[in-house]
Amino acid sequence: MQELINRAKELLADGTVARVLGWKAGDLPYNPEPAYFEKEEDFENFVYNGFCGANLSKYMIEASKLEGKTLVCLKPCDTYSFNQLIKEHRVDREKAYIIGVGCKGKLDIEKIKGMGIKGIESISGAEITDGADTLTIQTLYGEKTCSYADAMLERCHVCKGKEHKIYDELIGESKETKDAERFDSVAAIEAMSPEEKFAFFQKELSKCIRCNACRNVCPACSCRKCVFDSNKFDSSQKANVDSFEEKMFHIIRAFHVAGRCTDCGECSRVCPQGIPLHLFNRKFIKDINEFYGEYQAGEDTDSRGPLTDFTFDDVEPGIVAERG
Amino acid sequence: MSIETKEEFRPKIVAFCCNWCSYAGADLAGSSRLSYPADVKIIRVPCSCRVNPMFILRAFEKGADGVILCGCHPGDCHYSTGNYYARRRMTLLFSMLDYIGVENGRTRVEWVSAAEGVKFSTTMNEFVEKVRSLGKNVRLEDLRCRN
Amino acid sequence: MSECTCHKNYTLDTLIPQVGVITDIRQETPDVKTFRVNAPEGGKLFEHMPGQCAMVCAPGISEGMFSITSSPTNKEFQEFSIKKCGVLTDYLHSLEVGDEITVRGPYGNHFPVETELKGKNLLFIAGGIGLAPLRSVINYVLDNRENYGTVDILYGSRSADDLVQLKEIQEVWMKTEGVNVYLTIDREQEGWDGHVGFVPNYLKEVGFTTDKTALVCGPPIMIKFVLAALQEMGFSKEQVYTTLELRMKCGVGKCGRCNIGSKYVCKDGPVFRCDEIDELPNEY
Amino acid sequence: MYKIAKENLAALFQLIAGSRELYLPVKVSGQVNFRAWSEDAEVDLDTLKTVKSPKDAFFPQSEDLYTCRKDGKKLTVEPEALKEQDFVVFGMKACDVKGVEVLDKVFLADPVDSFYAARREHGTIVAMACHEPEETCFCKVFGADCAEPVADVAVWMTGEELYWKSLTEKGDALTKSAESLLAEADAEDEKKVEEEKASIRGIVEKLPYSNLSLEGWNGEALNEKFNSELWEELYKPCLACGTCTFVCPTCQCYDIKDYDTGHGIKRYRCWDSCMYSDFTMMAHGNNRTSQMQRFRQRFMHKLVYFPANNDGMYSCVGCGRCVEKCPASLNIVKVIKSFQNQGGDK
Repeated sequence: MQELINRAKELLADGTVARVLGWKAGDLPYNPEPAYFEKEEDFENFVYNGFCGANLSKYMIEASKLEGKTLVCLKPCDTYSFNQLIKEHRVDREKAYIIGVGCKGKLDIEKIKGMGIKGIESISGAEITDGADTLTIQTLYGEKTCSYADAMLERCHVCKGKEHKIYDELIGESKETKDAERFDSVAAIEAMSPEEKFAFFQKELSKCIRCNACRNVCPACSCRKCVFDSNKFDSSQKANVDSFEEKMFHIIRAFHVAGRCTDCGECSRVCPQGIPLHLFNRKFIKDINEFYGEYQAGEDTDSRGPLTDFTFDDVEPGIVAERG
Repeated sequence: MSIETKEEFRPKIVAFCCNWCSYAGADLAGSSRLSYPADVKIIRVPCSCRVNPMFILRAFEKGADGVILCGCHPGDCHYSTGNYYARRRMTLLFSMLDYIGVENGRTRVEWVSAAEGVKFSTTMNEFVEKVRSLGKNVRLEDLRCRN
Repeated sequence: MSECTCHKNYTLDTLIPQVGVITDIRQETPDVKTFRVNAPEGGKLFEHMPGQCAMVCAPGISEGMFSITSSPTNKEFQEFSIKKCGVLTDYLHSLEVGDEITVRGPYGNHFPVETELKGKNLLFIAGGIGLAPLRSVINYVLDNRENYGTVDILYGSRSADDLVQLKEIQEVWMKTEGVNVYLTIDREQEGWDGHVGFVPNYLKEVGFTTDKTALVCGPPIMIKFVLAALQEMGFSKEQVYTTLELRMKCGVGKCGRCNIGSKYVCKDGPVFRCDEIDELPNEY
Repeated sequence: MYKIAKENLAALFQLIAGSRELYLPVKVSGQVNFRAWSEDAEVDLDTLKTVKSPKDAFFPQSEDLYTCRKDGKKLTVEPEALKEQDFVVFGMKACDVKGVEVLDKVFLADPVDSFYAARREHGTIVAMACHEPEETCFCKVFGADCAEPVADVAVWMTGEELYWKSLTEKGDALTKSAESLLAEADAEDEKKVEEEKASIRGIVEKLPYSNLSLEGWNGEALNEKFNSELWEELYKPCLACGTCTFVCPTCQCYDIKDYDTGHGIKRYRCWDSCMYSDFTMMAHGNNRTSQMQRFRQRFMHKLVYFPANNDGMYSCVGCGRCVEKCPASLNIVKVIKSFQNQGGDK
């Protein structure tokens, strides 16, 4: 982290960048917030640890409108989003100085709390440089430990790899965290009967409070005016008035980002109700891969997205029924 | 509340038909006196590609039991490529609906040209029959719209 | 189970509207119509005070807050002057006599006609459709003429065709003793022999004395310049009232939209004295 | 005071649900929220905070107000019936109960919201002391005592027992209906409850936010706070989602909308969020166009405007839900602290 801070200060001092977009330590051990650093003394609170899960690519949409270059710290998975945003002309590559930061998996405080660990006072072992595989947590109710891997976000278990797809320089080591297959969870649902599928999603979506956190955090959801905010037609139903509305919202949202979603996992990370929203996006990705060939959004900045493309001999929609 | 079961279930079907082929196909079916169930409500669209996934979900929400999209045969699109895009979109959408547990017989895409009045009528008959066998749509309906 | 007593305390929620029937429609200008509304069984829907608003709703279309333009002294009906400028107003303009709409209200405070304004000389300054809320006050004042001092009305609009309530202005207000009416339009027009020029400028040209209380309503840009002109002429902020009725939503001070500083426009307003507006955070 | 063994709680819930609707914390797919009791519901009284606050019980996220039908030119308005069935909300915490007090100030103020008032009239609140407060809690700062909640009935869960103390007439009525399962508590039990209270208060003292100072937030210095440069910095990470407002026990802003069912127009009211870009979209346009303004509005309203209108009562109860759930780790505590630090610098 010190290396990152030093380099950032250097680039700020020599005028290469006008500001640094990173994370500022919060008032609890696990809540750093995305923040801009413009002066040397601001860096006192700069932090980069296991709880810095936020994908800063989304903030670059706004930062691209600012005067001067912004130094942005991107984790390997965030660089996919950045590439995709370049492709969609939502960020300006010239306005960004990308430092690819190392990653050894990001932590999910909900998982830690889910283990019954509460009254957290301090957490050690979350630093990137820590070699340890265990988190030691001091709580009001005694010291607790848990393995780093158990506290990781779902997305880190199915990591796309620790290679940065776009960067100006790299700082920090990464550690492979993948220990599960990305599409297994989707396949498990596909294997269910229609009744089971319906019951599963009904239960999950019944928790939705329509807070729009999933949409607003999503780097692919960068429309100036979302269709769900438009009062020109029937779609602006903010409330979870009826079970239908949530289904509508999540299916359409996933559809709108289909072929553009890099599977960065932010939607699932931020959902206050812990809905596994990635299951929608990943289903589309899986289908796209199966029907139209392997495609990873954000891999590059110039390929054609699968939904803005076609071939003469694409599969017919009837395949859904035929597949059973 | 008990539901009257004596009366035969008549599914409500929404058919989105492309203006250039399928709508003319429906017309031909009509003028050739080929019959298809009156439960099919046709909505004319400029191209199959005009159909937004939201249209399909809204149709289900407001009480449709099945939704079918008819367009020009691939290669025959009035706007040259519209239906190719529609094909991809609908494939993915139908797959998603299947994934969340909506019976896959409730959705269908069929390519019907202006000359295929017979195909239009047989397709509709088949589809209505299929949806009838599946019963009322309850998984994608909005309870507020119930009478 | 305990016996329910809640219905004894309050019978009808303020959010539940009444049905109103349109009994007359007057085309005032090319894009303004005045709708007369009665209860279906005849008579007025409710009593109101000048400056208050009501929520007019076309079910399934939208609803909007409109100031009641008729005077409370009118015992037979209420009127709304509505300019065609959006989804709801387009729809309302398509309605005919006999059609029904829903109305809830009245909401908000009113011009202090029974307190601060009593005995005062009044200066009404209106622009375009901004005459709607002031008309209610003007007619109230004219019907209780003995309670007020002089009455001056300065009214301007884009063109002669856009003057709302022209018939009433010419046939009633202009003919009432002690009432001076000043009309102006923005640009020269054939057949118009009156004053031409913007309201704030005309205001300065006439040069009213500062022994009056001003009531201002019109488009935001006009209000801005009128306030500046009034200050220039020596009026203090305590002497000027205006209304912010476009910034209301639920009407009952609960939904939170109209909250500016510690005020709720729909409950503490829409009528504010200018010095009160000055105290609000700059967010209106 | 009464007591009941924990293992008999299921029977107690069944008994209560026999005569009234019962809402309590239920776990569904890993998340605990207040839901209606049913025999197969997974009741979870151990999780300290439900994701959503229980304000739903009195002010539902969405509720129908009336249906408007059109027959030719004739319109008819059929208002929804007001709540007539008694119900019980079991397991609210001291902060949640205080949240309802805040809502009362809004909805019971003139003009009374009859939908809300009817629910308040028919609802009985059973509040539970917080056995193990967490680091995100700061109810003490806003004057709630999580060791001794004040509601219709207060309950403490310690060891193998749940202790039950009725505090109001409504509470007495509920106690009476559950009498068959409740045993009279003795002096020994009273002592245990006192011990539990002391233990809770001891933990509260150790919580990181418990000594947060509200100095300077008293409904005054409104323009000074409003014009502070700090907002420009504070709002930056805000994503403009509505999470904080929807999990909050005191946020009460709502929207009123129409829904065309095909056989009548349903008018419903649903929660809205001041964080949403179109929140202040009204006839004259939008008077809060930047996220900074919207962000500022939320905190100014809770900490300045609301106290100014309600004899100093804050519209925050320190439940800490926003601290836990904000996707960008922003929260009211950070706002309060920032203003304090700034004050110290001067």
